[in-house]
Amino acid sequence: MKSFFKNIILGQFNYLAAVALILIGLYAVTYKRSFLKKIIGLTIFQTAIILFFISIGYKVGASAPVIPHGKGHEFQNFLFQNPLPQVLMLTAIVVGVAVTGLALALLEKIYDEYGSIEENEILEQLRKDDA
Amino acid sequence: MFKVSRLLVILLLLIFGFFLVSGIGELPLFGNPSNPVHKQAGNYYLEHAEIEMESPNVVTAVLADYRAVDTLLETTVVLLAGFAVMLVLFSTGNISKFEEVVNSSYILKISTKLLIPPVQLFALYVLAHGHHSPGGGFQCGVILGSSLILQALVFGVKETLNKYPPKRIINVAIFGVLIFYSIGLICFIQGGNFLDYSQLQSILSTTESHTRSLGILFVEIGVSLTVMSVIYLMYIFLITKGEVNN
Amino acid sequence: MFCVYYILIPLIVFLLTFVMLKVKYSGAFFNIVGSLSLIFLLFSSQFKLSTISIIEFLPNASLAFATSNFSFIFATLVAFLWFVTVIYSMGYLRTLDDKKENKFFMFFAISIFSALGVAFSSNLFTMYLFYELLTISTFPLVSHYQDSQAVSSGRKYVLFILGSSICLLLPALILLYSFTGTLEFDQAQLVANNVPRQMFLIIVLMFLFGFAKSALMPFHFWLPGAMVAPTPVSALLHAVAVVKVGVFCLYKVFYHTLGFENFYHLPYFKNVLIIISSVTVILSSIIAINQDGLKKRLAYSTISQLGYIILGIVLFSQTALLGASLHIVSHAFSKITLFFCAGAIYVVTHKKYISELKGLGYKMPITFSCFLIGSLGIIGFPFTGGFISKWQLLKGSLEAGQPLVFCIFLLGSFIAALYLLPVIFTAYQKNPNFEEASISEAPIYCLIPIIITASMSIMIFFCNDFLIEVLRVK
Amino acid sequence: MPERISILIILIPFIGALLFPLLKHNIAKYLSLIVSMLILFLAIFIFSNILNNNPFEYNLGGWKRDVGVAFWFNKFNLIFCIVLSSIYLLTQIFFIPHYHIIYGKKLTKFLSLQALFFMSCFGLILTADIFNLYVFLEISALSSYALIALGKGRAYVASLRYLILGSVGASLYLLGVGFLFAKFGTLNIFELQSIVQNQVLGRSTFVSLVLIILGLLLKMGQFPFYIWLPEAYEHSPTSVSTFMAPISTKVSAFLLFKVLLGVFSISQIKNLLPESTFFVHLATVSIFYFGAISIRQNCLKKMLLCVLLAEISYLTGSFWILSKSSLSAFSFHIISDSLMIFAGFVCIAAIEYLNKSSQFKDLKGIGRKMPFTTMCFILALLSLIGLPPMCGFFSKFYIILGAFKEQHFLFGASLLFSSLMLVIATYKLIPILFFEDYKKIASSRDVPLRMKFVLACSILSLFFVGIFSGSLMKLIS
Repeated sequence: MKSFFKNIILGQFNYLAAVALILIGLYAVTYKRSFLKKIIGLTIFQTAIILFFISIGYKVGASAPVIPHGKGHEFQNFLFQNPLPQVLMLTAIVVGVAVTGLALALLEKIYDEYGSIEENEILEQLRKDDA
Repeated sequence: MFKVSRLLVILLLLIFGFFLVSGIGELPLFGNPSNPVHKQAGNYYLEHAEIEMESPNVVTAVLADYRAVDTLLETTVVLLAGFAVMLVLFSTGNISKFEEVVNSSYILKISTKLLIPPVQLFALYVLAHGHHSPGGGFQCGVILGSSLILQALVFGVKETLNKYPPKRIINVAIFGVLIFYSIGLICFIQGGNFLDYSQLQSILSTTESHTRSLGILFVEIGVSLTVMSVIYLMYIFLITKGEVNN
Repeated sequence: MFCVYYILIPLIVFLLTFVMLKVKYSGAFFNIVGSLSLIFLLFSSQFKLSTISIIEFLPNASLAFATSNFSFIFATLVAFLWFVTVIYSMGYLRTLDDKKENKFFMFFAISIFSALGVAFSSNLFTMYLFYELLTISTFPLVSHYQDSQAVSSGRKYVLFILGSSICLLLPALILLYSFTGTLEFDQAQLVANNVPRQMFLIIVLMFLFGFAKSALMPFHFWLPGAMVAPTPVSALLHAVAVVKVGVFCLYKVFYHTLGFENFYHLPYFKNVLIIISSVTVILSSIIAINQDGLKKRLAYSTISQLGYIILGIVLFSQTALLGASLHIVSHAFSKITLFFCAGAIYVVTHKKYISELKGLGYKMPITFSCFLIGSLGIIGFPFTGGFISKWQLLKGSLEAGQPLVFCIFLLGSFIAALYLLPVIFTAYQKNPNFEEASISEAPIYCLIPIIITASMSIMIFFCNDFLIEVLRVK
Repeated sequence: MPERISILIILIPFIGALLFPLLKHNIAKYLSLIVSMLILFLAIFIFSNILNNNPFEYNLGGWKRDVGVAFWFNKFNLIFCIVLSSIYLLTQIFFIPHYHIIYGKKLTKFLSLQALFFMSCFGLILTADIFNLYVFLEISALSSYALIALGKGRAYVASLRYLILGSVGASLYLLGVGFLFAKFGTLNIFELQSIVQNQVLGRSTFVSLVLIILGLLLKMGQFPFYIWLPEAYEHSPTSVSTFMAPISTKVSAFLLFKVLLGVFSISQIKNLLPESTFFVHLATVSIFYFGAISIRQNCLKKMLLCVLLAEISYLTGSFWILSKSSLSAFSFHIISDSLMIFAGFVCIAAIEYLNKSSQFKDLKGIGRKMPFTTMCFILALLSLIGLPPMCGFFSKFYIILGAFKEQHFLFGASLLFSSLMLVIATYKLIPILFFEDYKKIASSRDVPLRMKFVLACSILSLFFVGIFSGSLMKLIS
């Protein structure tokens, strides 16, 4: 058991941090009533996944994947970080921005329409309209 | 979502967390260079990017050439967000209704006048040097967008709107994606697969690796235009609640 | 190749009537032409056997048609009665000046189409396709008058038949297919060796109750409800086409698919089946006795006669099976005569209840004499078709070693007499207030079919050897 | 040559989406019609090309698949693309003349969002790279949030809730991809399959499997996570829900099939996820639940949405039986169900076009007023119930067959129960449509010819898929 913890705590600390952030984000999305807090929770959740991906491609003691000019030939790959997760996460960041932008625009419209951004208040008003 | 007691939510999340941690235990150790993750594509990119594309910054190489489709789709996501925000906040009100008080002092105005051009110049530098140093289309677009927002903040939204009307800016965004798309289309017409920059060699008449790096540059220009205009648009629409569409 | 032509004719009639929906009397005209050509085609084919497979849906479960002796007999029966009913309904609808006549004939043709489709289907899959199509195409006819009564009886009709076919027939079909891998008819050997014992019992019960059109007792409620439809519909469909299709499918499934030899080592199960169908025979005839509505009484008598046919099938003996198929033919003719007479009475006097028929016999002698012939046919009186089929059924029950069933058959005929003959007696009682009323005989269009079908039910008695020879199952 | 052309199926809607906002309204309208026509012919051309030679791969940017992104064109993908493009064309034909009434100045943006939605659906079906799949997933999600938000007041709340749940689903999927990527290093489905084949799969692969399943179930709207679906498709404008409802859930169901069975083999999934029958029981419960609800609805659209939710559980149920026959039943059901739900929604759109509301109480005597439309709607409902000549029957037949072969009798029974409930629900409808104050309505004023053409096409497609289901199944399995 001890080796399991040593391996987990010391070796995979980044992943643990990512999991912690995921839990916080999901807690906010599921439990918090105000839509704004849900959107913030969503962004936390997405940043946690970005942390997770980046720590996958991390090499200890390696520098950024920019190969100095003309040195392409004598090259050792352990000197440079793995570029692939970073590219993927660039996409995920941009997608996160787009979704949050739309969510805020929707939130503004809902606020104009219902005067509140608390989910339960809005649902009450919807139920009243239905009746 | 639904009225569920806080304890139950925490309990569920803890179970989910424990489930994730048990998965992490099996993952290859963090940070050691011989992880399976690096063997497949990672090392190939590091070895070949500089040779094939003359772009030391491997991330830009992968971003704009190896996995160019992801970036193209990403820029469409940005464009889509711009469309969506315009559609959602679309209201046929007129700008006069939007009252706004601009009390930035004289010193502030002059200093921003001096500050904005170098910011935009730096953005272009970031774009041009995307190959050699960390940078590229997205970063340049964000810096350009922030310079526009700075102007709106300091000089007031109404004045910025006359200089950069949203009608024009959305066309700029579409034009950005069009650049990216048309480069891919030209490669397609030249006979290669979509987004295969080596086909541009006959047009640009330079070595194959140089054509690829030029291809990356054009693509980065398209991306930065779109990102700049969509960030600016989002800011404007969120501030004026859409009363700007006349 | 020919079996497809037989099926296509009603379809063409349906399409033509659909196209010419606005033209007055076009529906009747096309139906007559269609039925005549169908009868001519069937007689000219001299029972030449032919099969054709059109579309392959599943490995050996395809849309395929095949002709067999029994399907020929059934098809000619339906075609002939279709022709007769069209003439009758021209008279019936014209006197009631029904405006939706063309729509009526359109759905009439499509139901005949699906009935023939079932008759000529060469595997269980095609039979199920047309069985469902028949339900859908007869529903508009049942709710023809679109009043509140039509709604409630339509609901019963759809829920019982469609519900039972979806919840019982479809799973039985799929279970059979998952075990034996084929839906062809003669797969008794396959069923014997790879369907486990208790699954076989479940499948048999599902099939028995799945064909709700055969109006077995717990699933019979839709038939009295369907009497709300105009009489030609209840005459042809709910006395002949629809219910006989249900029994025809039972015959095909029990004899060809499941095969009689699989039941020999299940004596108790055979008794259960016999009990179920004999309960239907006796109970429904008892109910029929105290039904005052004439059509309701005839409906319950149909249920009990169908119980006869099912009983014949469930006895698992060759002669009983022969008796059952003969009974299908003879019952069709006599029951359709009764319904025609009921319709004629309704057309002339707008009376539906037997108690109101007092003294009508003198005014409508032909109708009631044919009614007498028909009811004798149902009872199984000598010189009528019913006698032949009942004779074979009795012989079959003795052959199968079931003396109790023998008594049930006789009891059933006796009760049939109890609920049919009083109608004649009430008709010929003296009734003063009918004397001067200007009630004349039924219109000519209704009379001719009544006479034809009554004479046919007698004619069967005299030339039954042809029928027996064709229907004797090899 | 034809292999190279096949990428156009993504490029044409893409260029359309970019050009529409730059054009005037009525030019953009008819251009989008031409675009949808082009895609349909292209899909049929590629499909006929694939028929006679084997499926092929398209490497984008000329890079091999372990380095770059690759698309995969095989028979079933193309059949699904043909169904999607025909739905795209039919919605265009149906709604074009009165787009400007509904959307006014927002029209060109709506057209490009619609084109992007269909482009992302084609991308989702064709891509063979699991991260690229995530990007397409986000595009289809973002465009559906925006399209739903086009509706009136309540649509914003529905769109926001859909946004939150959809993004959580997509991020869970991305986390699952992260685990796979960390363990095996590559992002291409076929590369992953070659690596995973001869490896003992540990706990992290199990975690990634569960995460991907959770994410896609959320996007599919399967039983526990379906809260967003009824509101989203009910309050969005009819012209949006007509093309989005049949497609978006089916595409995410197809993704489940593609990712899971592309990477792992059936036996690997079985021993990785022993309690996979849990999903079948979950599907059974949800089918019983939605079957019971569909009776109590008092609006056509709500009834059809209950049927849609039940049909999704058919998909999960028949997928998780994980046997050869039930998987081919799964793929056939995707095709037939998207056509059936589309036919249903088109009929409702036609009814609402003239009758302004699809509540039961406002539908009195519609049978006389709009005979053709009601007849098509009844036929669509009959196909959903499972009447033989139409495709609903065959898809139910194959699913129940697959279920009975694997002794999942309760799942088969639930399917029959739900069609029985639909019979009752339909029968509740027939007196209202045909019998009540039928006499009072003098003349029949039906939808214009163009809508009739679309209705006829959608119903004929049901018959067509039904009759040729045999050959379709041979193509699929």
